[in-house]
Amino acid sequence: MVVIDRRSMLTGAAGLILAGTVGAVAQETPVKGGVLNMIAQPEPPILMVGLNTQGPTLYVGGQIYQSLLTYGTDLKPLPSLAKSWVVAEDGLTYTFTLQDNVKWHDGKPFSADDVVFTADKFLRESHPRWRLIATTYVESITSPAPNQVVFKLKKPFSAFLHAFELSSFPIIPKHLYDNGTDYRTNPANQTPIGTGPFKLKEWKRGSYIHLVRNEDYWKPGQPYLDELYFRIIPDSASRAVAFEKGTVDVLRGGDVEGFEVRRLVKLKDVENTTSGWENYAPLVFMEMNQRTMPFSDKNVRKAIMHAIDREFIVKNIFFGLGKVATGPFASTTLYYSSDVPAYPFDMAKAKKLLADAKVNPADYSIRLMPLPYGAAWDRMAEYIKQQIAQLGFKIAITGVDAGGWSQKMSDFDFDLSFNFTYQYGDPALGVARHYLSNNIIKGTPYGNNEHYINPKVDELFNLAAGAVSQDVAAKAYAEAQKIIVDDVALGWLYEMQNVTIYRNKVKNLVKTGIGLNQYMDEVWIAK
Amino acid sequence: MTAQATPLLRIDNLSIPLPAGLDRAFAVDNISFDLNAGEILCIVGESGSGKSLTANAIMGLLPDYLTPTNGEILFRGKNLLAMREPELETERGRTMAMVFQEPLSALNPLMKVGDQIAEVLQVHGEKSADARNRRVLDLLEFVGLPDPANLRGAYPFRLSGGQRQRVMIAMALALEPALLIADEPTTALDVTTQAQILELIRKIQQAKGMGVMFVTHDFGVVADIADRVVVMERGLIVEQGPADAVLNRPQHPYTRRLIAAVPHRDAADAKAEVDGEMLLEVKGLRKVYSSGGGLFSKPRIVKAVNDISFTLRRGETLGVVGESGSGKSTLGRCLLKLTEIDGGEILFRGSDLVPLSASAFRPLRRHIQMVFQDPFASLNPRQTVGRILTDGPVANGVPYAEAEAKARELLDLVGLEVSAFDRYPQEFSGGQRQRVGIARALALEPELLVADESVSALDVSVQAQVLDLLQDLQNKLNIAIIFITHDLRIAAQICDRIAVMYRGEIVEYGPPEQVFDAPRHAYTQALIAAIPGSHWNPRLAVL
Amino acid sequence: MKTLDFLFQRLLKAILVVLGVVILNFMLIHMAPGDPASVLAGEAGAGDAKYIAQLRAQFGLDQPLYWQLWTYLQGVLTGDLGFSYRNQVPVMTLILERLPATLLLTGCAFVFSLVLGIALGVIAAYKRGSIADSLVMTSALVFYATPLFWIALMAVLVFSLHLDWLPPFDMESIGTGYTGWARAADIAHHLVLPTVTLGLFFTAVYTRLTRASMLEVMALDFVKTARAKGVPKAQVIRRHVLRNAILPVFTFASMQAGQLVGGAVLTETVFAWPGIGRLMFDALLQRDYPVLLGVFLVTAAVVVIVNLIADLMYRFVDPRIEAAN
Amino acid sequence: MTFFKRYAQNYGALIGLAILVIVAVVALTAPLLFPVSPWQSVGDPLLSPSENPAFPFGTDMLGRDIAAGLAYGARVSLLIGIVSTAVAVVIGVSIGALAGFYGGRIDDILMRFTEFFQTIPAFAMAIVLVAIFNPNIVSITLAIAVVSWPPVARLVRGEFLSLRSREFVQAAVVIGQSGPRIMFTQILPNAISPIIVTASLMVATAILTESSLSFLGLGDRNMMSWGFMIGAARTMLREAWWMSFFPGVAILLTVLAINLIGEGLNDAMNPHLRGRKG
Repeated sequence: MVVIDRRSMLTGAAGLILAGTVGAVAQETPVKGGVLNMIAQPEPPILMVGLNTQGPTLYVGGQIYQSLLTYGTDLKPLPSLAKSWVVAEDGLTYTFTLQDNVKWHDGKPFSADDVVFTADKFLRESHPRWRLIATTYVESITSPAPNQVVFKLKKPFSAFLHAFELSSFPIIPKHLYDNGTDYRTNPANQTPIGTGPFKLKEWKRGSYIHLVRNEDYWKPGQPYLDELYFRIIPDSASRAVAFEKGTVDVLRGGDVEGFEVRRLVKLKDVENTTSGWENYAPLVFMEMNQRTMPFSDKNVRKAIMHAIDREFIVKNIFFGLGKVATGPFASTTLYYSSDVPAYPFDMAKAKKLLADAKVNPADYSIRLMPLPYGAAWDRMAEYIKQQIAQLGFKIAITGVDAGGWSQKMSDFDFDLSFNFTYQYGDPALGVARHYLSNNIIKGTPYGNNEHYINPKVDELFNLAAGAVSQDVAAKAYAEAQKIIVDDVALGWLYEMQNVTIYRNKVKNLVKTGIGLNQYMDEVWIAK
Repeated sequence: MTAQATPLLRIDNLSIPLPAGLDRAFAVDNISFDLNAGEILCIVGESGSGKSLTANAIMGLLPDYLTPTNGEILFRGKNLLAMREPELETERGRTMAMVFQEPLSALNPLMKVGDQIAEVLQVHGEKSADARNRRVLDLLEFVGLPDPANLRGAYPFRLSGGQRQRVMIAMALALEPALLIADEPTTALDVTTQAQILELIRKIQQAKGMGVMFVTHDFGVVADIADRVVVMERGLIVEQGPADAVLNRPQHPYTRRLIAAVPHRDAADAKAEVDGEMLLEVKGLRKVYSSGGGLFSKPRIVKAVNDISFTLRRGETLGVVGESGSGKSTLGRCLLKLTEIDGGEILFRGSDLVPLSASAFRPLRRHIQMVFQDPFASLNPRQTVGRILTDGPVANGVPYAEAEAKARELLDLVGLEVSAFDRYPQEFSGGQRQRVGIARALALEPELLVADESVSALDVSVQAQVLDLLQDLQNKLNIAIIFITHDLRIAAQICDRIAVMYRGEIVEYGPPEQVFDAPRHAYTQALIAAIPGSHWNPRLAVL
Repeated sequence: MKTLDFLFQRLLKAILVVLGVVILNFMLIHMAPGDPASVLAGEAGAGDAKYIAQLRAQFGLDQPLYWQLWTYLQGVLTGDLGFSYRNQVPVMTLILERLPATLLLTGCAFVFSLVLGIALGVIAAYKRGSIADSLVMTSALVFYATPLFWIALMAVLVFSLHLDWLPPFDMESIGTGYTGWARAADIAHHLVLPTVTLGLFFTAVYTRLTRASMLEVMALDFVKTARAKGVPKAQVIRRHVLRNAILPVFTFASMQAGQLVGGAVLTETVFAWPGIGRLMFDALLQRDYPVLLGVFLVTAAVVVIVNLIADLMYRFVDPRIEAAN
Repeated sequence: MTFFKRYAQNYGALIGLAILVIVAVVALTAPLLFPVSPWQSVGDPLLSPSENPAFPFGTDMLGRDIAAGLAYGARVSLLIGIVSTAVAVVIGVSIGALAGFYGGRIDDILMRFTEFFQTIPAFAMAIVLVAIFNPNIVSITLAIAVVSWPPVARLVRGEFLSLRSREFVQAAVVIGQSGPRIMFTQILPNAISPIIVTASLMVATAILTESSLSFLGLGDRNMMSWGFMIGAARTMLREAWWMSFFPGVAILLTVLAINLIGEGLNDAMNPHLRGRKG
């Protein structure tokens, strides 16, 4: 449980201008030059981060585009394009001061106008998460000075300072997009222009994306690296081979299968870290559609939880890369509470729960729709299917591709499925969306698709989100967790642990809570 | 026919065993004969007699599963059977050459004919391309092909059947071999072409002094060119001797039987005029085939049947005679409405069949039946004879039991065992199958029978039996027959009237004696002149 | 003239076939339950009904199906294969980027399998009944029965991981800056495994076909004629049998050209080959309809062109064809 | 009797038949041999074949018995292979027969239609069909059928075209049999042997296609199939070779067996070709 004194954070931030970043004091002197080889998996459809927030897009696009803030491994905001920020005591006014001498890759100067355009127009129109925040909380966005941006809120939003990470708030060049064209078909999407340390040199679709050093980068002397290659290798076994043979230097979490991780981390001159995912803290759960029987019955949901050996899943399917989740909050995040009901693996208890609830499992045919993200997910589906079948339910796996999954989830056309959520540093951003009853909306797989309705929970989440005091929020969240877990709103399975594997010659690789999505201006390669 | 001390070729006690499980142990059994330089030796026999096999054995071209076990083939005193393949290769094409039955399939379809001839010269050591080219032109000229310079560059499919066979002969002659083996070289050709090729072979043989071994089944051909004759039956030589002796004074019963079966017009038995009621009147019948054509080229149009008219009475037999491509088979198909008709009338018992739709004509089909050419292809191999015979009546509404009884009767009528009913066509010989085919046609009690080359695939002795059967049935049942054939001799033998077709038209029409003895049209005259063995009367030989 | 006619007819037929393929696929793909708009919206993290409706309107998915087809066909006529929803690039651009890689791979596999298959088939037929024949035919049968992806995996295991002879993926070494011959050699080096993997199945097919065809031709009369001329056996095979026997193999091979693309989907996935096979598979999983349709259209066009070329060559090689038409 | 004798002369065909019979018996008796579902974890994960005699083929990453997977996989492979082929043959024979028998415009239309299907790469088309209609045993079977009928149609058309002009068919016309009757009773029985031979080879191809689909993750998720097993094991190729090796061998042997049988049938049904074979 990470304990953070929210008040001190707020007040501290109010007067303090942070210089430098965490871990800037390197053990050795950085060496300039060199090529870093990585893998973009799957190949991003586009590098324009404002239009696509998939992992690979952020990974590559994060070197090109930058956001106002980034976040440390402790989830504290750190300067990025904003060199400092001030939050008013009432929690309604946020003032950001921007870095100086920042230029876009095409040589045009970067200014507060770009930020205002990004926040008020571009992202409001094209970014589903920002759109929600902007409509619900933001009163106005203005730039009183060319290096200052002011956000005025309608009501306090405790998570607001966590909304400026790359995936939520990449800054878009106004001069290329504010010309009345359709953002999605704007030709500039093909030649991304950002402020980041690397520029796009060449994208050979299906092969690689090649980025080169931005000579006019606003941090003098940086970046250290000359070139970045993101290679496209669709087969996971081949990706492991590529790392082994030294073709690539870095493996991002998920690039290779769990058991390969076990092997690769043991290689000579190879290091690994699970750090760099704190801001996302992905948590995997099973969605049980509560609209109809049997899952509308809380006892059935409880029985299911008892029937699944989550330790087995973590150990044998994900090869130990994770830990069993106790509830909706990842244990590494703010406001996590361990004071919730537990659901140990216990087949007998599961059967008893069903019997007590007078549920005859044989009456139900359940469709289990796996998440089409790879072999391990399939194995998990097969395992859970088998476990539920042992309870006596008729259960069949419905194979779907990514499109089908998204579609069926969005249409609530499922009985059981899997999903995982990024927590984005604050429950209001990443967690609450799955439990708020007003977020039961068709059209997205990442809302309250399971149809969980508990007015008390709604109230607690809203209370916490609007709280200026961190204590109030923490208390409300703790209570909410207890209720949600007792209701088995979702079947939490485990917290993903993503391992970044890299050659030890690569220095300063993972430094922040957004890990490899962080622009690599300080990364260098030892000779 | 000058006998020499050492014959050019001597077959001495040659035996070639057949693989186990066939109807006899030896393909050829202990045969011996000689061929002298400068003579034409005819090997004559029916299918399966082993005559072609003997020819192939001499050339060393037997298939893998056949190996001579006994005897010698002495060619100029050297035993060919003892030679190894490379040695044989130097002899083949140089000192001995062969001409095959089917000139189209015997030529490489993808090679220009000039090149195919030149290859003989090349493999036997002629290195100069110029010399080869000159020789090819000479040869083409010599075998009587027009425009050799042009023809040399043509592909085989461009040539007519006769031209192809001339190319084959040119190829065989290229190095002036001492021995020429001709394996049924005229069987696949029209009768007029056959006459020309026979003439050519005789001319060459005389000019070059070669020994020619000529394999044939046709006694007419034998009568035309043979110096000496060897008669084979089921792998054995039953008779051999000078042509005159064998043809006119055959000793062996088999030879006598064969000769007796050779179709021949007997001037004596002129047909009586048939005066049954009018059954069929064909007026101005036309059928045109067009092929190819498009935006940039004109279609090729062939008038297969061009304005043909004739009549037929009950009990009458009309012979339609013509060479391949004359339109005679198309005419037959038109009469049965097996093909679209482009014009004219077919009045059957007074009503026109031409405008009838397929379904409207179907009930009438039983009145007009057909006997087909190929006894192997015309019976469904997956059906029993009984099924084949009852299908027709059943399709025309006759109860099965009745049809079955009728079928058994018919089997008897066409001279087959009644037990044939439950057997499959494969179990019968060609002649027996053709009887089944006839029975099938008769099962519907037709009034008109169209027989399209119905005996041409049969051996001569079987041919005669089937012809007898047809005539016999006609007498019994008083049906009208249209007999389509390429063989004028057969038509003359059995028909009341003959129509000679040439390029889609009837050029000659009349009773056999008029067509034969006083042909009016130039084509008919050429046709009659080309009949092999016309100077020889087989009837006299077996009197 | 006849050749002109033939060309005209075949072109007309080719266009018809491609058109038919486009319409067939268009209907088929639009029967799919997955809606690309909701997929995109879902991936974007959220998406309310309004957002999806907006996307649908943008992609033209709100129009009636026949109208979508009509618009699409109009585009095709002007060389516009539509716009990829996901990649934000015109489909034509995407395909043209990927096509060379696939053409290289399938072309090499085609030539490899044809040359090797014919060579082995000829040897087997020539040495019929020998140990060489049995060996060739048994291996052909085994490769004919082995799943392609399995061979691919095994090949990577053996030749890349254990022996380290050949690169297991990619089309070229990235970042080397090779140009000219060095680059060609590098690509060739990368080409070996995918080509062989993709080609082995077809090699097996052509080996069997060639042998059968050779034996069939060897039984024909003109072969006997050639032997009667005293032509040595080797020359008979070379000059007479081979040419006649290869024609049906070529015809079959040209008809199979399209199947290579099917195999390319598997091969390109395993070997990270940046071709349209993978593009197609990715597009399918992402419900990127325009790309999918475009790939099918281009594939069909390539197949039709290959068949057309084969037909023309056939006409050239076999003089009988023109006459038969 | 002679048919079986001819068939038995081909040793390869006999071996093929023996293998197929074994596979079929295992498939039929799978629930008896392995009463526990092949999806059920029954042992420790990733046991190699030599580790535990109870699992002669080892276990997978979830401790499922590979042997049970192989047995149940045989059911799916054979079922999909046979049913999809049957469907393809029905489609192919119908279209080919109509085109070949009636010729002319009907032939033109049907053959153009067939060409559409032939122009699209079969496997690519199968992928699309399966993905679009969601992978399950029905969609996979139908998809394989839909992409594999064109060769049958062409074959049958060719047979019908040539048989149609044969004299015994003409004779059937002459004796007044109707078109459909001629197609079914005269022509079809004579075209049946090449159809059977082709069909037997198609079963083999269908099994390969099914395994390739499963390999790409487009198999029926509730049916244990060999292709699925390889697909699932593919990522663990080096760690647990047995997981992909045995299903691979199973496919290889089965497909090989069916091909051998196909060749045997071909030889036995077309005895005139035998003399020319080695």
